[in-house]
Amino acid sequence: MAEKTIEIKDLVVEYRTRSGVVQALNGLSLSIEKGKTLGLVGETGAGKTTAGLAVLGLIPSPPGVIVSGEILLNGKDLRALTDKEMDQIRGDAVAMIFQDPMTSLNPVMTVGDQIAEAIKIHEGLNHGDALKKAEEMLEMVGIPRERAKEYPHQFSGGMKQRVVIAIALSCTPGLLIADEPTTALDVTIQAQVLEMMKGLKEKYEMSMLMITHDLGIVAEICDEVSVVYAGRVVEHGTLADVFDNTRHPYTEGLFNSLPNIENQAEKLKPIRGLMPDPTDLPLGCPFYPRCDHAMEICRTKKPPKVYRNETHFVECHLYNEQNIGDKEEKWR
Amino acid sequence: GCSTKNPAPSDGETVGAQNEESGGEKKDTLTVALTSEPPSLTTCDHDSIVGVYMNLLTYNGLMRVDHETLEVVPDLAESYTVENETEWTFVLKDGIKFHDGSDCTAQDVAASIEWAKTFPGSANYTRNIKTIEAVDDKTVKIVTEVPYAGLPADLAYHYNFIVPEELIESGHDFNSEPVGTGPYKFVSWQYGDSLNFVGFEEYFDAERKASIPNLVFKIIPEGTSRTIALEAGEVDFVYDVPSADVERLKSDEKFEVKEITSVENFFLGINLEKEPFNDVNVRQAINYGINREDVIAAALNGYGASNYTAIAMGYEGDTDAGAAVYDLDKAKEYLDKWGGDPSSIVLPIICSNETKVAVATVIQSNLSKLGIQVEVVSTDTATYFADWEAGNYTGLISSWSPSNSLTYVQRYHSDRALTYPGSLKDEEVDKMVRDAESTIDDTERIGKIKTIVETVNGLAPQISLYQPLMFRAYSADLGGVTASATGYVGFNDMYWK
Amino acid sequence: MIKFIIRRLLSLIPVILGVTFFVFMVMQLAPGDAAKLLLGEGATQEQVEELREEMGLNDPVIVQYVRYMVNFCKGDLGTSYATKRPVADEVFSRFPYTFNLSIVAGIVSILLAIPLGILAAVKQNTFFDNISMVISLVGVSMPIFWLALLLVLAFSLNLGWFPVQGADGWKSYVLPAISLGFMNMASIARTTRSSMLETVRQDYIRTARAKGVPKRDAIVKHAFENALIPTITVCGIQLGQLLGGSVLTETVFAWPGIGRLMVQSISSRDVPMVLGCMVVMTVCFSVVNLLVDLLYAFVDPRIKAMYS
Amino acid sequence: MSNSSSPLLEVKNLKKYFKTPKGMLHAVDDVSFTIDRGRTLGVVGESGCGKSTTGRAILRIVEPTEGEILFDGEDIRSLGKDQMRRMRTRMQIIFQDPFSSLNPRKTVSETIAEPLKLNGIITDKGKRMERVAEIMEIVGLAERLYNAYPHELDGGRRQRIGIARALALNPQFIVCDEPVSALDVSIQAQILNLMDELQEKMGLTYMFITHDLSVVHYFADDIAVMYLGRLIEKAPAKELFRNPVHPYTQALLSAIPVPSIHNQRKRILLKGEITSPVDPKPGCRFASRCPYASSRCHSEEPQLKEIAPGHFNACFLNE
Amino acid sequence: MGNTSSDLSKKYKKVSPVREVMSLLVRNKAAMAGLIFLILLVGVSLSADLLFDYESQVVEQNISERLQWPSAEHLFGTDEYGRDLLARVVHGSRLSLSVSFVSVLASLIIGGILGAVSGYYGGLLDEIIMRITDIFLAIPMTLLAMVIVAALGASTTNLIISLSLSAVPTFARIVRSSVLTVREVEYIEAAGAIGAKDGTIIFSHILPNCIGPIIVQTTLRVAAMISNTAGLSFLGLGVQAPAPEWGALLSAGRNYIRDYSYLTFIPGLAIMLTILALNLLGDGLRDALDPRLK
Ligand SMILES: Nc1ncnc2c1ncn2[C@@H]1O[C@H](COP(=O)(O)OP(=O)(O)OP(=O)(O)O)[C@@H](O)[C@H]1O
Ligand SMILES: Nc1ncnc2c1ncn2[C@@H]1O[C@H](COP(=O)(O)OP(=O)(O)OP(=O)(O)O)[C@@H](O)[C@H]1O
Ligand SMILES: [Mg+2]
Ligand SMILES: [Mg+2]
Repeated sequence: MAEKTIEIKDLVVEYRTRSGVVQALNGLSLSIEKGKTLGLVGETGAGKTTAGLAVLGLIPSPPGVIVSGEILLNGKDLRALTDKEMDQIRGDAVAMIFQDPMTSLNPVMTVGDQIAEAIKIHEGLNHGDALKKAEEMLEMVGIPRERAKEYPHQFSGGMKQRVVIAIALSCTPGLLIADEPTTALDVTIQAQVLEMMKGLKEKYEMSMLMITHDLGIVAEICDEVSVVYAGRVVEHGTLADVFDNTRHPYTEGLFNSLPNIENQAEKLKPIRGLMPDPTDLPLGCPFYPRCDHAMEICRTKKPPKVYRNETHFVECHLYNEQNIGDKEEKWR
Repeated sequence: GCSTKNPAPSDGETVGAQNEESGGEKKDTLTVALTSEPPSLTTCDHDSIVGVYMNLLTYNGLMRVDHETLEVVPDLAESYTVENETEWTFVLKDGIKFHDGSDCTAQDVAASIEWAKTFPGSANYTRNIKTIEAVDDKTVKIVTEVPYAGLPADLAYHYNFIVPEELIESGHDFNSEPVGTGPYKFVSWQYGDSLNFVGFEEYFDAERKASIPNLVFKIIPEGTSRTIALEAGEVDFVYDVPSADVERLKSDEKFEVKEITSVENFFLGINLEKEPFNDVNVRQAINYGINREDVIAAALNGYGASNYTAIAMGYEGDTDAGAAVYDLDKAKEYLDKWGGDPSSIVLPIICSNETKVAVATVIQSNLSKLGIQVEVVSTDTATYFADWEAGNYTGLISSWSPSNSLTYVQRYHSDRALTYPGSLKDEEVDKMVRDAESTIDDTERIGKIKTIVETVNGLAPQISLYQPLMFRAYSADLGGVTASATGYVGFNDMYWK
Repeated sequence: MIKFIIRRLLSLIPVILGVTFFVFMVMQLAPGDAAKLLLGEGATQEQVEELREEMGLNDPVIVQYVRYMVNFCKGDLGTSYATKRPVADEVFSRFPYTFNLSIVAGIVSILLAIPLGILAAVKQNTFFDNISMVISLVGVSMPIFWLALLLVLAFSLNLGWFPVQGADGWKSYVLPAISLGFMNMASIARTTRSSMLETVRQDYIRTARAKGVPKRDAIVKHAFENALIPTITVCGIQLGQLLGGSVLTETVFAWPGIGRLMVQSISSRDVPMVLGCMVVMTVCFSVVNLLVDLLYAFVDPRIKAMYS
Repeated sequence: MSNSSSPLLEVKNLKKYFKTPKGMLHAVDDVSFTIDRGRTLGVVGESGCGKSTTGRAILRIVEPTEGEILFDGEDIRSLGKDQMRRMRTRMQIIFQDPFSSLNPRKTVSETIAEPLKLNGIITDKGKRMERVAEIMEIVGLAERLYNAYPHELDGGRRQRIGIARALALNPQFIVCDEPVSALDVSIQAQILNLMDELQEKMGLTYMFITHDLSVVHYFADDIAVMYLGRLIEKAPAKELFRNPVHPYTQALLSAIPVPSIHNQRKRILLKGEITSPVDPKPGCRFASRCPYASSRCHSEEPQLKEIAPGHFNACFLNE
Repeated sequence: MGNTSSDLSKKYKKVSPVREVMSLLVRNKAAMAGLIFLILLVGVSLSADLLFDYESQVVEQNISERLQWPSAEHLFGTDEYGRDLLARVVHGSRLSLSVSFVSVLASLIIGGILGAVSGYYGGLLDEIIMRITDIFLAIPMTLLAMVIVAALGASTTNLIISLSLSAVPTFARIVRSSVLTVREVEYIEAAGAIGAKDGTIIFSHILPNCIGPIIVQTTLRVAAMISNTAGLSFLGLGVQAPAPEWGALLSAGRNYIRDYSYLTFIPGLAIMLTILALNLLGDGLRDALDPRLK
């Protein structure tokens, strides 16, 4: 088996708020092999960001609490590390890009300084050298180095996101967590940024956790996909597994909800209803209230993992080892 | 802590406990807490007690009031004679020098009083002077309009203090630099903060020459702060001690507290033009209905002497014959005599400071027993005076401390109606006042004044309330503190023990 | 930037015009005749009338105002009714005292309040946080003159550390500055705390943490400057309060400043003096606000960009 | 009522400029198009290109700077305030953000009832309530949400309220300003279906603003592409997707990520981003990013021309 | 978010926003303490007449009992006129609260209308209103109040007038800026699109949504007013004697601060606690009304 950059096992995270305990992650597991990209797909509130923050040890606390689970970075348990040791890891071994480029940069600090900061911390360079390196990073993400002296407000959204990416990449992390890095951008800009990320990832041989709700982006840059629903991975596999051999009704529903440029005629087939209240999850399968195939057992019992092949599994009562391979492959 | 030799001690080091002199060296500075900033140092340009304090330091008049006896005695004048009923001759003392080194002559005197006449504010004290001329260097002749006994007292008033003729002519600004003949020379004035004076070496009256060379006045408007400043040793002399602090200061042996019954008479002034206060019965009802003891207890912490008469007690000619006393039954009788409904009487009283408010509050409480309704209206000084002058008031609390009894009864004369509440439009009284004014002979005049007081006592044009006890609190090391019932303080008489 | 400053300074002109006009008009409502006040009691009606004519008091108010402003532009603020000295002299001789006191109080309160607020925010919900916020609340709640009196009793009288009154030497600044600045300190500390709490929730703090900046540095380097922006606003407002509060403090401490001059002038209906004091206070306050705005530009490049 | 074969909406040379400290912002610059009855015009373009402003200008929520807007043959811009208010019962708008487009202090029913009340359509309170319940049912809002506040609801439901509010007046024409872009895909599909149904049932005409090409592709009959305040290409949806002519449209289409691992398209990557619409330079506004730009493009403004029936394009390349 | 059965029970019943804010407020101990204190205070001040007779216990002097330290008979002691301090403080609460509430209310209404109009219509009107408020804001509030009281003469009414006037610009500013924020929000456009008139938009859509910062500011302003009134009383420009306004009590007691410290301490504490309570409540409301914390 290939070396795993990150491995999350049965992670349970709760936000203990005034209005109840939000069960953000309910035994989420995932792993990424070195150099690979995993797409984490799911609706709003599924717990995608929480998973990313958990790896960095940045879940806001209070109210966030990691209840149980393991987070192994290159085999090392991150949860056992002290604050200081985590500081060493953040930005160096693991870096994260956040969703909103507009608010992710400190408005009163030049972008050069913001990039240089990470370099100074992790590579021990002095300010001048760090700044020089920061300028190089800027150029690498396609921004003229002169603009290092400017402030974030002088940059457009796409450029800001590039700066955020430059920060994340400045210390060549082994794992890059990208939390919806292009959602806030226009399509043409999104294409530019994605293209750039793809190139950089290859250049640095990084592993990447791509958090997104856009299956199009997943198709474009991921190697594997995990579909998250209510804090659990309900289906996981390689792109081919998930896109062509969709098993879970939820994943199916996601695909059917998408207006597809290629074949227009069909009417959209949306998933009924809404995500369940995260403070009050159903007993059994969390997707059961919205599922067209719901059975009695779904209401009461959590579905087990059922593997279709080595890489592909679903958590759904519809399937067992016997019937899971039955469905035909279909082309999308 | 120690004193400064520097004549202008405002340089920044005079903080801390100065009065803890440990033997040897004598202090050469006296620091006095002043209640407010003098409006002006020009003699004829103000009528404020603080201003008068300052003027008394740097100036002299021909006459002065003796602090202890309250008699008017010659000051710059060696003596004076009354040639006939309207002609007075004053002869100056020898060796009087102004602060600028020049001699003070009869010409200066004449010029000063002529100058004073040009100031409208001084009218009450100069209008009886018809002419004034210097007969020679030492002699001044004054002619009055009518026989006028009040002249010496008027000349003792600060309006008529003497300044150099030369400077008057050159348009000198006496406000920013007073030049006179007084025991102290003006040094500096830090607006809002302090005034500094230094003893005048060539003062003409050797006996009354300043003994403490440096005199500093600190302006401290808050009563409590003044007391604390005294206790903390930042000032040596406080002339207006809040009554609440008196007991404590008295029991502290570091301080002396001098207690003087003032001739300043506090009274409830009533607008006699207004219904129903134009009726003597109503006024008398009020007069009998106010318990002066209560007023004194509440407003003065008991430090005062009640007064039911029409004049400040303590002057020659005062009498309580025919005066009211606190007597509710009598008050009700008067109300009955008047015949109206007491509850229809509304008496707003305007007050310009806290003490007056306190007084009015007691009156309010007292008169409510008669069914008379009192409203206490506190205003700032300017509004107070403006309303007063405009006759735009019904009642007000005011006080007055003229230098002699004649001046006091003059206020009942009807031509002072504008200025004083309580001016009676009573021909009888007018005639009596004019008669007394023109009686030069002291004894005779005082007899006449007594009659006036007796008459007015029964008319209650103004309702006297009390004469406060005044407290001067000062460092126990300070000697020579005189207690004048007029309220004046002779700083030049003081010395460090 | 220069252009901005000039524009702001120019915009002071209508403000000063407005303030003087308003105060001028309001003071007209006040009872009391300036001429009579000037002449004192005993003046005859003719004398009063003559002076009114001479002073132009018989002209329509607007004419009087215009005349005032014309002289004002020549640097002549008129003559005090009470002291008969030129208002400008008096006001400017007093102004430094108030200015110094306000500056000392302002600076001290800011220097104390900001670290206090930050510490409280960083140690949110700890004992330190609670106690410093209680102190701040007390500061906001305590009437200034009461605090001043208590301070005097405690530190001047009982301990003898500081003078009771007056304005000589640094020691005399201590108590007035505390009593004047306490309230400001409290408000500033509270604002700093809440804006700190606000900023540490921002995304860019998370970004900073994600690149490995330790918590403390993230707060000091990233949150602080951003949190400063609302704090600056409050400091600006508080300086206005300082000027207002100086009226009370100066009275208790016999401070020869402009606040007390104003109280005095108001009660003696000294209109030119009141106007003079108001103008000086207003200009001072406006200049402070201008500085505050410039400070914004200094702290926040976005605002700087707007000005240039 | 004019003849039903004429277009419902006709926009001619619409301009909307905003005065800003930096200069005149040309948000919408000389845009003309028509929408036929019962059809949907999709308007696409990048952020800031003036899509919303166009929609708002048509309803006169912002006052157009210049141009003519004929609604059902009537010149809207000549209407007075009251006439315009009456006209608004026939044209409505649905906003992008289901959070900010609902008054948080009004309950669901209040929000939906308000247009009925304000326009005096149903004055009787009881009847109005009944009608509100009816509309709620139409848009798929459960009756129990009658007195719920928006913040208690999720985005999908909120968007339904927005739709209900617009429908309450029985309008003929609705400007839909990115009504689904804030929603999750599954919810987005629910709403799109709903809007589709409503169009069929009520014969509505839509102007559908979005930046998501796959959505318009699914939803619109005609598509107009905007760039920096200008309309650069307009064609029937199928035609546009099959045969995009303008270089920008081509790039835009190629940039859409396709949720499929088989037919990934060849990307045309554009350089840079949309520039500032403040005092734009003469010439084609896309020229600075256009891979085919010639010197002519930098000096002369290409005009919208019909290159095939119903297919309009503003580019010199295809002339 | 969830569709629990409790939603059904709410059918046709509106949850009032007040209830909602209260439910959030209840969790904030400090704010609740403040609120309870204020409720008690308002209760006491409303029942002041039942507790103590104004004429005989608040105004009527009893010189023989002056300056008595707190005792069983006089819980707060007596003042220099022998009046029961408790009675005066209780009646004073009514005066102090009503002066500050009324002036805040007045300035809120005037400032609110000015601010709303100015923010909503913008343009020249806005410019004019804002320039005028600039002028007033350039004068420190205490001074402004001082000048006005001095000019109009010291009385309760004039005090209220001057306090309100001095706070109008602040409120105009606050309301304007909230209106500007809210104005840009799409539901305002939506209201226009469904044919709402300006008045409806301002009063039914904009103002209710600005209410949060306004309420917070109002509580904090009331606190500032109490403190301002006390300051004016200290300068002799406050409420007229014998009305027992707290600032006046505190200011009158200052002469006795050395020997009868309760005379300042009690009214001082009353002022302080009230301001404190208002601040706590204001802070709590700020949190409760903050949509981010919902
Ligand atoms: N700081 C927090 N306090 C309380 N609840 C939180 C907090 N952060 C997240 N949650 C809740 O945890 C759940 C998971 O949130 P998370 O942000 O991980 O979702 P997500 O999948 O990233 O959603 P999105 O696509 O909207 O970004 C949600 O129900 C969310 O409301
Ligand atoms: N009220 C306004 N004042 C000034 N400029 C405005 C105003 N409204 C819009 N603009 C500007 O007009 C241009 C077009 O804006 P518009 O909102 O129409 O764009 P859009 O295409 O809808 O963008 P988005 O996809 O971001 O909604 C933008 O540059 C915008 O900043
Ligand atoms: Mg997320
Ligand atoms: Mg838009």
